[in-house]
Amino acid sequence: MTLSSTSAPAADTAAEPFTDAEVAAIRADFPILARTVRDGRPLVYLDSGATSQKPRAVLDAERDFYERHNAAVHRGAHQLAEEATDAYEAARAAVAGFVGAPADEVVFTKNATESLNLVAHAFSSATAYRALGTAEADDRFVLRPGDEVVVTEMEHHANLVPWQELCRRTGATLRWLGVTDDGHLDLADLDRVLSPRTRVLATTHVSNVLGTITPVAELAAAAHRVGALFVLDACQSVPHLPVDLPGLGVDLAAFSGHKMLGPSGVGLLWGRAEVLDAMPPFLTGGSMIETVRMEGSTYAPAPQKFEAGVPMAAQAVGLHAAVDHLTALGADGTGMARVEAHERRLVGRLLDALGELPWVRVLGPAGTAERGAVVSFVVDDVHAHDVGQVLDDDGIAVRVGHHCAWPLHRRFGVAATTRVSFGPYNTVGEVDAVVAGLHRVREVFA
Amino acid sequence: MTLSSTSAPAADTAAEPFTDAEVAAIRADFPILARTVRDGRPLVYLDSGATSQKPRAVLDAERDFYERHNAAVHRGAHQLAEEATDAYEAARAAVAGFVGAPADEVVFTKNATESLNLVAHAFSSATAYRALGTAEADDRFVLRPGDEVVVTEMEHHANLVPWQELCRRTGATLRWLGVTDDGHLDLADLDRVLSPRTRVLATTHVSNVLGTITPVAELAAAAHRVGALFVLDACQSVPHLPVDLPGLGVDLAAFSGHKMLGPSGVGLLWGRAEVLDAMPPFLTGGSMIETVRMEGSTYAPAPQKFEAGVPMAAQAVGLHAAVDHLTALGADGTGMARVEAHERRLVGRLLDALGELPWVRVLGPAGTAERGAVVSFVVDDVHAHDVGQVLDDDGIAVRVGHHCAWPLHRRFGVAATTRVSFGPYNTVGEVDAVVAGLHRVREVFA
Amino acid sequence: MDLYAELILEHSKRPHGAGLRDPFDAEVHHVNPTCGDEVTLRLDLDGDTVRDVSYDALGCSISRASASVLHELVVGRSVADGLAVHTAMRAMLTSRGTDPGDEDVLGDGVALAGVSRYPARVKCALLSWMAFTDALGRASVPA
Amino acid sequence: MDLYAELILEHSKRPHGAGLRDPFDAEVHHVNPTCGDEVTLRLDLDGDTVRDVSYDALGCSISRASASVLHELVVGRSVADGLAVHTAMRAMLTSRGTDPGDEDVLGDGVALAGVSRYPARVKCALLSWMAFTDALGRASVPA
Ligand SMILES: Cc1ncc(COP(=O)(O)O)c(C=O)c1O
Ligand SMILES: Cc1ncc(COP(=O)(O)O)c(C=O)c1O
Ligand code: FES
Ligand code: FES
Repeated sequence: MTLSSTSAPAADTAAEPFTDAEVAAIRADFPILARTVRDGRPLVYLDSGATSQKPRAVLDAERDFYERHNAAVHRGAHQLAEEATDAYEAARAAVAGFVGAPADEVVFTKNATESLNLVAHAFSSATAYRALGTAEADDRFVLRPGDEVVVTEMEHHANLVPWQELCRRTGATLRWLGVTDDGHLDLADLDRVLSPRTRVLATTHVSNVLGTITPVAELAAAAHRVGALFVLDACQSVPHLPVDLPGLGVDLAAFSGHKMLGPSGVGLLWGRAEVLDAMPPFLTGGSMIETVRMEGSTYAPAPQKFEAGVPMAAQAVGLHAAVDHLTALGADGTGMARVEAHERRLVGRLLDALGELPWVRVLGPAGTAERGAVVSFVVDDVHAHDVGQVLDDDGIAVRVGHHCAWPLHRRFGVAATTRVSFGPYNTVGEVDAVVAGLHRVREVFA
Repeated sequence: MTLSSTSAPAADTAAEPFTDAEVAAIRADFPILARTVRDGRPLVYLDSGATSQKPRAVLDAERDFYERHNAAVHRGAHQLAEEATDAYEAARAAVAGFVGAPADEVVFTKNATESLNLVAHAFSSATAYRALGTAEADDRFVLRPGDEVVVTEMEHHANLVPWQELCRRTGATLRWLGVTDDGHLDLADLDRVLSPRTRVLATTHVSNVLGTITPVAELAAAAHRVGALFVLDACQSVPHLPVDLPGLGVDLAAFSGHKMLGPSGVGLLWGRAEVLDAMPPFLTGGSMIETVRMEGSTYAPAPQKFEAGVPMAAQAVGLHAAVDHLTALGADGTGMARVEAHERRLVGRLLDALGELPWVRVLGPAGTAERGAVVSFVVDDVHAHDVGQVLDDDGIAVRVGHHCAWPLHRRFGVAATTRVSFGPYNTVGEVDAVVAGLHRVREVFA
Repeated sequence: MDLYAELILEHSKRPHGAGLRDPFDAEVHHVNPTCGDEVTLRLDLDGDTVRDVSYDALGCSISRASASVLHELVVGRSVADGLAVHTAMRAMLTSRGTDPGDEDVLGDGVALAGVSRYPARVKCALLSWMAFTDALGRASVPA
Repeated sequence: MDLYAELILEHSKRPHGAGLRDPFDAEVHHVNPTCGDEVTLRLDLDGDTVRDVSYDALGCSISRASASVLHELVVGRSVADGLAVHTAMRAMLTSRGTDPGDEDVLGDGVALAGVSRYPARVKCALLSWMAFTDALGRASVPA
């Protein structure tokens, strides 16, 4: 099942959560889960929203690449260079396939943050080219005086600050959709905020704090109605739900390898071929060129146009293993549907347990159907960092703070929250451990 | 010995090339060197200028990080996050120490190409801030009409195209220093090209084609005399020579981890603290902020200001192991001096042998003292790709083409050259293998 | 869990000298970017003596306790003493568990020694101290 | 080394139809960005027949041989035949060693089959063919 409608995703009837035995088998593939922390306590890792852990298959793939095929990709004619290039391009095809896209619509970046900056810079570069007449620029990326850039109050800083900076570089105006008390985007704002001045609407697919799944198709349609491009931050959806990016109707989407069992240092930008073609390059240098003269250069077609310099080949190869691993978590390629079902079950159990604690306030939608794999909350009279510290003392790793979504926290009148986020390797017992830990928090700070 | 004067570096009397036994021991640390290519031929890897191979210690360090300490750095309070952050910052300190710099003057990027783009964008962002009044901008980075950006005809595309694009974004004019027939920068051009309009001079430390070591101190002084910043492309120096970046008198320098035994996906920007402070951020998002409001954001001090998003922590940790490995290649931290001596010996042997072949023309300086670890040449009447292919058939991996320095090739009237480049693990026997291979090239194409 | 020594919890629940008071010679506002917590701190000098430190600390138990300890340690003492205490506090907090702190200098502050083993929390304990030193600097600059 | 079959070396050393000739209906210039090599190719049509393909190929032995083979295979034949040969050539070259090529269609061109096992060289062999197809497209568009 892919998320391509505005309604909350119906539970995929075919996909079951993992059984205890299956989770145990999954966990056995992650070496770090066997370690202990803080004086011998087993690690309970509930911070996959920040970064996921890596299965042995990913580490093996990366190592095998270095030990047998390492060379600069797209830059050599010798055998190692051929093998490295093949491995890198096979990784591109695999990651593209994982999100339903053709290989040449996927660009490797270092992380989702770079992907989003790349897109924001396309607007300022095109605007400058046009103003100065220094290069061709596609109208869709050229900002005129009075033009507006729209984000939401729910965004991670990675999908907010680049747009603020775009406005600083161009004089465009930043506007934003609000968030309702129950943690949804305030769609009533759509008519108020979007206008023919809007050139781009950038929103998240799943909030990294509230867990909210946003109505992507509806947002994309609204953006397209006013002639704006639609950019999706898919960081918290692609690792946790089956996602068909082209099917969502969006123009561009960013996500990170390290959140989906892949290595650090590799991110992704997906864009419709025609949109990528219309965008100016961002990082420039080797491997992205067509011809170079001192007087000026021309560029290769996308995706190469956006991949300057020797790329993170080993990390791309590791990510290839990661998407294969995720896909294989369910029979017949249903891995992601099962991951979704499993994580939704954990979210449900946690929401139920927290609902019993009058001194805990959960942020975001009440139901699991409208939620991804994160749950954030505040404990009455106890600062999130103190909550996290006590949990950490029990070996439980959660994230505390503003989770790079400071405006959203301000919107809810809190400085910081405690966030529990799941991966395929988390267990029901780990949910219960958090709840027990919260009782301990109350004892310490009563 | 550090390269901080304009004269060719005197041979370090203390540093000896590696003995055969030492090279054998060094090679044993690199798993890939044991593999065979093309029907069982031992791999002769002479493409370290493109990317180096990785010793086991680097692969182990990366794997250990993932298996024991992996977490999002600078974003968590739990034990793994603490350990990951410590490992990441220790890597910064180690890499900084390797080039003689304080830790907080070193920024992690994905590759040198990103580092150089970051610097070029500092100029266009500051210029836009000033024009629009949207943020503070330091005068040194604000371009005015008529301002000039100066590079050289010897640059890798990574130190050329970003500056061309800067000019496209701002209307500044690109100018360049020429190259003499014997492969040196034409210093007579300095007076002709540099002027009070020059705002930045960007040159390479060692040419990735000619091998030429440029007179950095002299160039930096010339830039500073006209009030311009000086940016150094240190990609081909830091992996091959002892380099003290602050001592060179430059303002900013870029290099890549993957060329110095480190993992792919990690690059470096060094800048004098005061210069980094004056620069606007480039990639923006999480972890680089001070405060974020929908209305606008403020940023953390450097280096954090330049490191948006979850960073390539495992790769930084791998690079830490790489610089430790390089340093330990000589007693008492003289590793890099011995690497330099060793590679210079190999370059000398190759130059001598090629000098005997009337049908081979070497590009670049005649003497080894003015050269880094690369040698490029053309074989009469045989295209470089055909040369490379025949060598590859013998298991010898060299690079052929324009090596991302197309204007330089045009300057010498050739479309492509064959490049042999060395790492600490190369042997005298491998030099002889190339020479034998070239005779075979002649046979095939006679 | 030695981080939350009884004394720390005590200070964080009933902080000494909390609240903003008049008059003051300098007011500063500091933010801890990693968590978003903030402290507003006012300094009232009487010549070379710290007459009052008043503050509004929106933060975790460690940062609130540290502000309370700060108030206890510096009010009524000389500026030089205040700076010396800050130096000792910083040394203890950044020692990674190797400097237990001198009770003669740091008083109840030694209960914060456990913080030094949790690098992510060191900024919490230093937040009000940084603000204090900043305020001292500003107050001594003639306006 | 099967890449450099005798026939290939032969064609690369004494390329058929090399040089630029007048008259022509379309002239194109293609670059192989990985190596910087260039080909300028002119196409002279006589109705539906390829009267001449003339070219200036600055490149490696593979690209020069391929241009020579191109000349041999398409001159004097129909445009449709020319395109069919290109299709067969491309299929062989991108087959990674699985398609040896049909000698009836590709003539001497089958000697290029070895190229398909060296992915970095496939562009060399295709360079003049891409230029040829491009020129066909341009020549058939009324100016
Ligand atoms: C001189 C020089 N500059 C810049 C670069 C670019 O480095 P990277 O591709 O790692 O960004 C290279 C190597 O490719 C180089 O040799
Ligand atoms: C919703 C969301 N957007 C963007 C990001 C940024 O991703 P990265 O730090 O990998 O660039 C994250 C995670 O940090 C996220 O959760
Ligand atoms: S967590 Fe913010 S000051 Fe302690
Ligand atoms: S190497 Fe350039 S066309 Fe063959």
